[in-house]
Amino acid sequence: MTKSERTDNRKLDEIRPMKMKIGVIKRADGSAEVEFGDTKVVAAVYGPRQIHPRHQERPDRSVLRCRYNMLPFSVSDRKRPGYDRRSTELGKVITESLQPALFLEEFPKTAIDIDMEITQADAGTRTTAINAASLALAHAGIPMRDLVTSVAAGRANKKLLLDMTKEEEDAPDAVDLPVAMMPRTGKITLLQMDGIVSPEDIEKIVDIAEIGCMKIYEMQKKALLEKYSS
Amino acid sequence: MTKSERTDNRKLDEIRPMKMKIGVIKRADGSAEVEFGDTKVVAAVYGPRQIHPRHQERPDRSVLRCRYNMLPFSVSDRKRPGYDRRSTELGKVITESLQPALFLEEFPKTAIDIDMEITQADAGTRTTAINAASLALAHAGIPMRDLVTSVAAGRANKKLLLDMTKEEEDAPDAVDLPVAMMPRTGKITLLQMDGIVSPEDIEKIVDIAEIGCMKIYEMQKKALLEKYSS
Amino acid sequence: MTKSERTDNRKLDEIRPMKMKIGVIKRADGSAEVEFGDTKVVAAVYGPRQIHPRHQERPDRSVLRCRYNMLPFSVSDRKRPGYDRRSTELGKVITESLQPALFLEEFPKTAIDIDMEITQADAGTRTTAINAASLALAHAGIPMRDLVTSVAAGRANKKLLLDMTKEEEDAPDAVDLPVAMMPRTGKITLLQMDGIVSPEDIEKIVDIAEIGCMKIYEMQKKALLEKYSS
Amino acid sequence: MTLKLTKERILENIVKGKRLDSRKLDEYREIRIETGISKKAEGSAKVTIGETAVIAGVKMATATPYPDTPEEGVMTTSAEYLPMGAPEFESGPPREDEIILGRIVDRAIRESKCIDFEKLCIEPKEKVWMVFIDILVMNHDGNLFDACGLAAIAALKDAKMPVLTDDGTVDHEHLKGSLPIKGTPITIAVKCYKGKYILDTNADEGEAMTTQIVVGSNDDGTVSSLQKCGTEGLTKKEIADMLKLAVDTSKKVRTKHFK
Amino acid sequence: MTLKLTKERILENIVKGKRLDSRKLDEYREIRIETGISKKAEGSAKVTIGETAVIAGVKMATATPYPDTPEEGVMTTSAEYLPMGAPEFESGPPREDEIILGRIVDRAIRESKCIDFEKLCIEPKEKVWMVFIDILVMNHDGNLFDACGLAAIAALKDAKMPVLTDDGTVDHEHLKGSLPIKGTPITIAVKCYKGKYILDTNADEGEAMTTQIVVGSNDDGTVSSLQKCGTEGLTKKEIADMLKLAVDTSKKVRTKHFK
Amino acid sequence: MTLKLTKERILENIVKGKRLDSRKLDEYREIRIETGISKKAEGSAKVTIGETAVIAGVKMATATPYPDTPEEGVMTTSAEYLPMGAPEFESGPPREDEIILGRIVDRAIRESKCIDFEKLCIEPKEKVWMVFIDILVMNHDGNLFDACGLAAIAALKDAKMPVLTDDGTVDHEHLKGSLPIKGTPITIAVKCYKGKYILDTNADEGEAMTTQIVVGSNDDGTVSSLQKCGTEGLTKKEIADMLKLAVDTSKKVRTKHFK
Repeated sequence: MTKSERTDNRKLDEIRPMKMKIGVIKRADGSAEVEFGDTKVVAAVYGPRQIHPRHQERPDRSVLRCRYNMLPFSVSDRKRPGYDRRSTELGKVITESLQPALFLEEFPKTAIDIDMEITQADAGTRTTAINAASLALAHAGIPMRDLVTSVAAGRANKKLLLDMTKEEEDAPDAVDLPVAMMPRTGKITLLQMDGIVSPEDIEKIVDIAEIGCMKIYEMQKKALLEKYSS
Repeated sequence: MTKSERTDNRKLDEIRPMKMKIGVIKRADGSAEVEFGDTKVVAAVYGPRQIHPRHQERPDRSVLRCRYNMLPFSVSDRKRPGYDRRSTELGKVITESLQPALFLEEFPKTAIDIDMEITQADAGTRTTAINAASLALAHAGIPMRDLVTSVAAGRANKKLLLDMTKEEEDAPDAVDLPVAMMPRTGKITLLQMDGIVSPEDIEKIVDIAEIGCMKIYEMQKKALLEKYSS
Repeated sequence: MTKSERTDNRKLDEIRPMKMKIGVIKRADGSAEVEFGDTKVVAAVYGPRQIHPRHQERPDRSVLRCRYNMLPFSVSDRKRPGYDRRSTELGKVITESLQPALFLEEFPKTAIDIDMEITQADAGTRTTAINAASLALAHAGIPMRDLVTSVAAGRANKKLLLDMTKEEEDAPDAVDLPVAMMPRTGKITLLQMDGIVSPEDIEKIVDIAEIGCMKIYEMQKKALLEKYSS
Repeated sequence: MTLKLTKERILENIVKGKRLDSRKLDEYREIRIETGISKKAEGSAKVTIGETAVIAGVKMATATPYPDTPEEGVMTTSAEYLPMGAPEFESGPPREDEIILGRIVDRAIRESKCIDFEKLCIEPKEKVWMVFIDILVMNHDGNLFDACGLAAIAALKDAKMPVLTDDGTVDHEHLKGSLPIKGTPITIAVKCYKGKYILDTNADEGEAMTTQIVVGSNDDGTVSSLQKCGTEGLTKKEIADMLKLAVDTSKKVRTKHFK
Repeated sequence: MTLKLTKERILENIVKGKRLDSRKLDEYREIRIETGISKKAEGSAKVTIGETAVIAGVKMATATPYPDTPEEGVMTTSAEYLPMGAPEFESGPPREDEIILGRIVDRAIRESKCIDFEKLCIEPKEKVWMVFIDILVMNHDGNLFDACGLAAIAALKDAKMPVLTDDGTVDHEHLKGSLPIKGTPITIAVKCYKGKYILDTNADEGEAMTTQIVVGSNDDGTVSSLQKCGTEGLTKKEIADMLKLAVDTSKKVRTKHFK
Repeated sequence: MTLKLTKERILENIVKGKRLDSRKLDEYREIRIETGISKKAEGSAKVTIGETAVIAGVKMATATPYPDTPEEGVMTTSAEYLPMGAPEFESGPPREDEIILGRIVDRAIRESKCIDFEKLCIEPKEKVWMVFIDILVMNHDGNLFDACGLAAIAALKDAKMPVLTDDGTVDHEHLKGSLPIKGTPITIAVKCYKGKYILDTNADEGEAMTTQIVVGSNDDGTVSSLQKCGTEGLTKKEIADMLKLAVDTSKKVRTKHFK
């Protein structure tokens, strides 16, 4: 792919700058902060630990519980604190995108809790939250089949693009397709989409997202390596 | 009584058309749908069964729990989902109108749950809900002293009437008096009233409601018979 | 101190008229009503008793739980029933002002519940609530190191004052400083303040509040004496 | 909660026409009504029946009228059990019993038409007075329906109108003139046990016997609200008898306590 | 909840291409769609798929438009499990599953652009029509995504516009003209287990296999919403296959049930 | 929760004037203040004191003024424990501790009059600016009062005004000019145990010793908010000493961190 007229001068298959910091929350068992363009997410993991309320306990596995929360000042118009339907949905969707990478059956009767706080919200909060959570899980020493890596691809102004900006998301023909995957097996664990598109184009957009995931995967591995070699 | 100038041409002691259908909710232990004029109610029974939350358990009897709920689109102006004071009150009032017919002491430590959903609301939702719930209890095979049968009578434009329409309820002298009874013993288990009236007229209105209850009672028995003979 | 131009003609160190009545709520283990100018509070104590919900139970002590609640009609603009942040804060602050006087460790695994209802709100609802609660605790026969006694002092129109009126609280230089203490030891158990003032003046205002507390303390003891000698 | 033995003794006595506190079946404990008990309310009242104590306060505010009654004021009534009222009362969202209590008292006032809602119109379609009646149970020793009904009407009759200032705010400090109240609806609960009719049950009796009708009736002997409560059915004769007893009792209460 | 043994038997059979009720993997139970089932709603529908039964109703009201779409109407969709729908359903605040169900159906309708929101503008910036779609699960025997999606679009296509009266209130009694609906988006859930693709899972099957994609697609074969659910990952090939199966199935359903 | 043994060791040491981390009783851990940490906020700050970390953000919106201050802007402050902040923090409605924390910081800012509310008036009686200060505890290792107070004032001083567009909406993208903030109120908590005064307690120390005064004081040495917390009483002398210590400390913190 070649250089495009994207609003921020990125190439079609280029992601925004990404920074990763591991171990940012001292009391948590694992934590990470990921900046992705103007999106910023802190994720922290507690667990495996005793589960409250007790009726959520499962005899044969650990229960993974993810909270996705936007801080009141992370968006232009202040967001009232507290849950809404969107955060409930995203908590669930993120749980299901991380769960395939975990060995939950090895920690029966426990909970693994992940708190993801969006401190600055631009495009891609859910995918950035997944990337941060994945690093936090690794930092907590929780065994994983693979890191989970996430980014969105889509279409805007008739072009298929990796990692769309907010402006591109507002294009009349915009399609936004966030993906999460376990790069080693290529298994896709998150797939959502809004916008009208042919099934063939969906396949192409998933391919583009995969390219992005592979890049982020390398950065995740590097960040972990640096953390443990320092 | 003779033919009247009622808005819908019914006689003073004539009820709106009523349809009964038993066994409409497959997963429930018992269920029934009753249509009464433009009012439509589905009732379903689960139980006797283990009770949640456990602190509601009674060592010496079953706990009858009735939910009365209007669906959002059952009324002209959409009703917001969720409980309000009216539905709480009606849940309680219906519970007390059905309870005298049941042998709750025979099922200690259990719950009998009745869910009544108003899918279309015209006059008489509470009485129709009781008629449907009574059929659903019978269908669930829960032993009963008698069916509970319910209808309202009242006064409009100086006439005493059975089963008033919404228009008649808006008359300046309107009195609405819903009644439920166990026809075999004549015991009245629901009695509510709004509107200014003399004690003597209340007695007359109850007599009229009783006439209506006896008719509905026959229809209830017939519906059950047909269900079990088919 | 001398006679002032206070709105209600009181002297600078004079409190509003105060009435105390003990034993006003029959079912409670102890109760009292205190009127202080136009402020009226009823306090009632239940306990030590079994604690609900059970997870609040402490193995080594009783848990003191105070509810501060303004009745809807106790203020000019009707207050919506239910808790708000202010009542939660005051419940906590009052709990901490009474706790030092109690021997909670002598009643492990129990609760001592105090309900304070403001039936008429003028200046000084929290201090009046503490005075009433203190009497109710004594009336309930709960052992105490000392009565807790409470009043506010402050500054208005450049004068340091005991027990400010609502009008004085609105002065441009107003400082309001509610205090509670155990008079026998002089230990201060409540201290809050709003308004700009020097640390030196705070000390002077606390001294004035202490004068007020000593007067109220005598009235509390007298009220208890009369209750038990009658 | 009442011990099972107490309950049995209460019921055995009722059948013989007796009560544990030696009252007759239709005999009330002393009723006291005191008004003006909260200076901040537009109107207020404290009612005690024996050891049962409730207070009610009336507050007014401006509101938008309902579309179908654009020239009428509005009213809302709530009843709440204060935690001090009984060991089992707890702070929290309203319980089923409180909701029923509030709604029955609300209907007794509303359906009697004792509030002249047309006089509470400020500007048709735009602005009317809203009347809040808040009733609180301070000490529960039974018969809350009667006590709360009395407190509500006593507070209404005690209430003065606040003043609407030029800029549309409500001045609660300078009240003038009474609320437009005509008539005195009285709520009376009559319990029934094995054909006996009992008035003014105390807390233990109230737990032993739940079946009752609650009747709101007016100065002219008409009834404007009626509700059966409790776990047993009633015959038509019983209902007629209880209705008459309620209306007769309401007359006595009205004469004695509201002149 | 499904017994562990049932679950194992279901999965063993699926691997062999079989189902306990002897359907083929891509075979539906009978689908029935009935519209106009509630006279009070602007539009309504009942959908049954086998023993699964859901109803949906459309109501309209006036609202203020969003600042960024001042000339467009608005829509909101909710899905609720009625307590009657299954022994484990309970009354209370919406559960996670209900929220997901509602949001997926909402997106399938919204993103397909089947509602012409510009025609729902009454006065730009000031007043637009708000479309409420309420979906209720009355009997849960699996495949709620398909059933709720069908009920939503069927109710929308059944809906008539209420009349706005001169004084700005909504007259729900005199409906006239249809809602501006173009196209028929259909939501299809495809489950995947060990490389097998399964349509229309019943309640037991649905508990045994959670991994699926839910696809909303349109008359012209385009896809407008897509969501993977469940606890396992999927390969790109599986996703492509399932997508195709969903779009093909939606065509059949559309042809058969919406002419 | 702190083990009983840890608690005893902490207290034994305090009596001897020592701390387990070998700080002096009035010695702070390192304080760091970073502003501008969230681009979407009008102003923001992150404060760490040792391992305690909190962030605060300021957002502005338009609102109607209170009737009694028709020409003044309004402010609201809230503090929340994020679940990540400590193992025992949970998602849910605000706990008592969070409410107290928010209210004490709110009062320290409000009573100091550091926000010039008159400059936040847009149109008297009709429209004013509302300042939201949201404070979040990200990692809890004690001394939340100091940390949250610092974060709040640092975020306020960092904040820029959004622009009010011609059609009355708020443009958060183009900020211009600072918020009208005069002065730097600082909140300092001083704990007391057996006559010893301790500053900047960490999480374990904070659980071992609860009795404290929290003091908000200003550039000129005046105090504008004061609250005693905890389960023990304090003598007048102790209060005077602690007050002095708090004011002196606030001066040092102000000089060092706000120039």
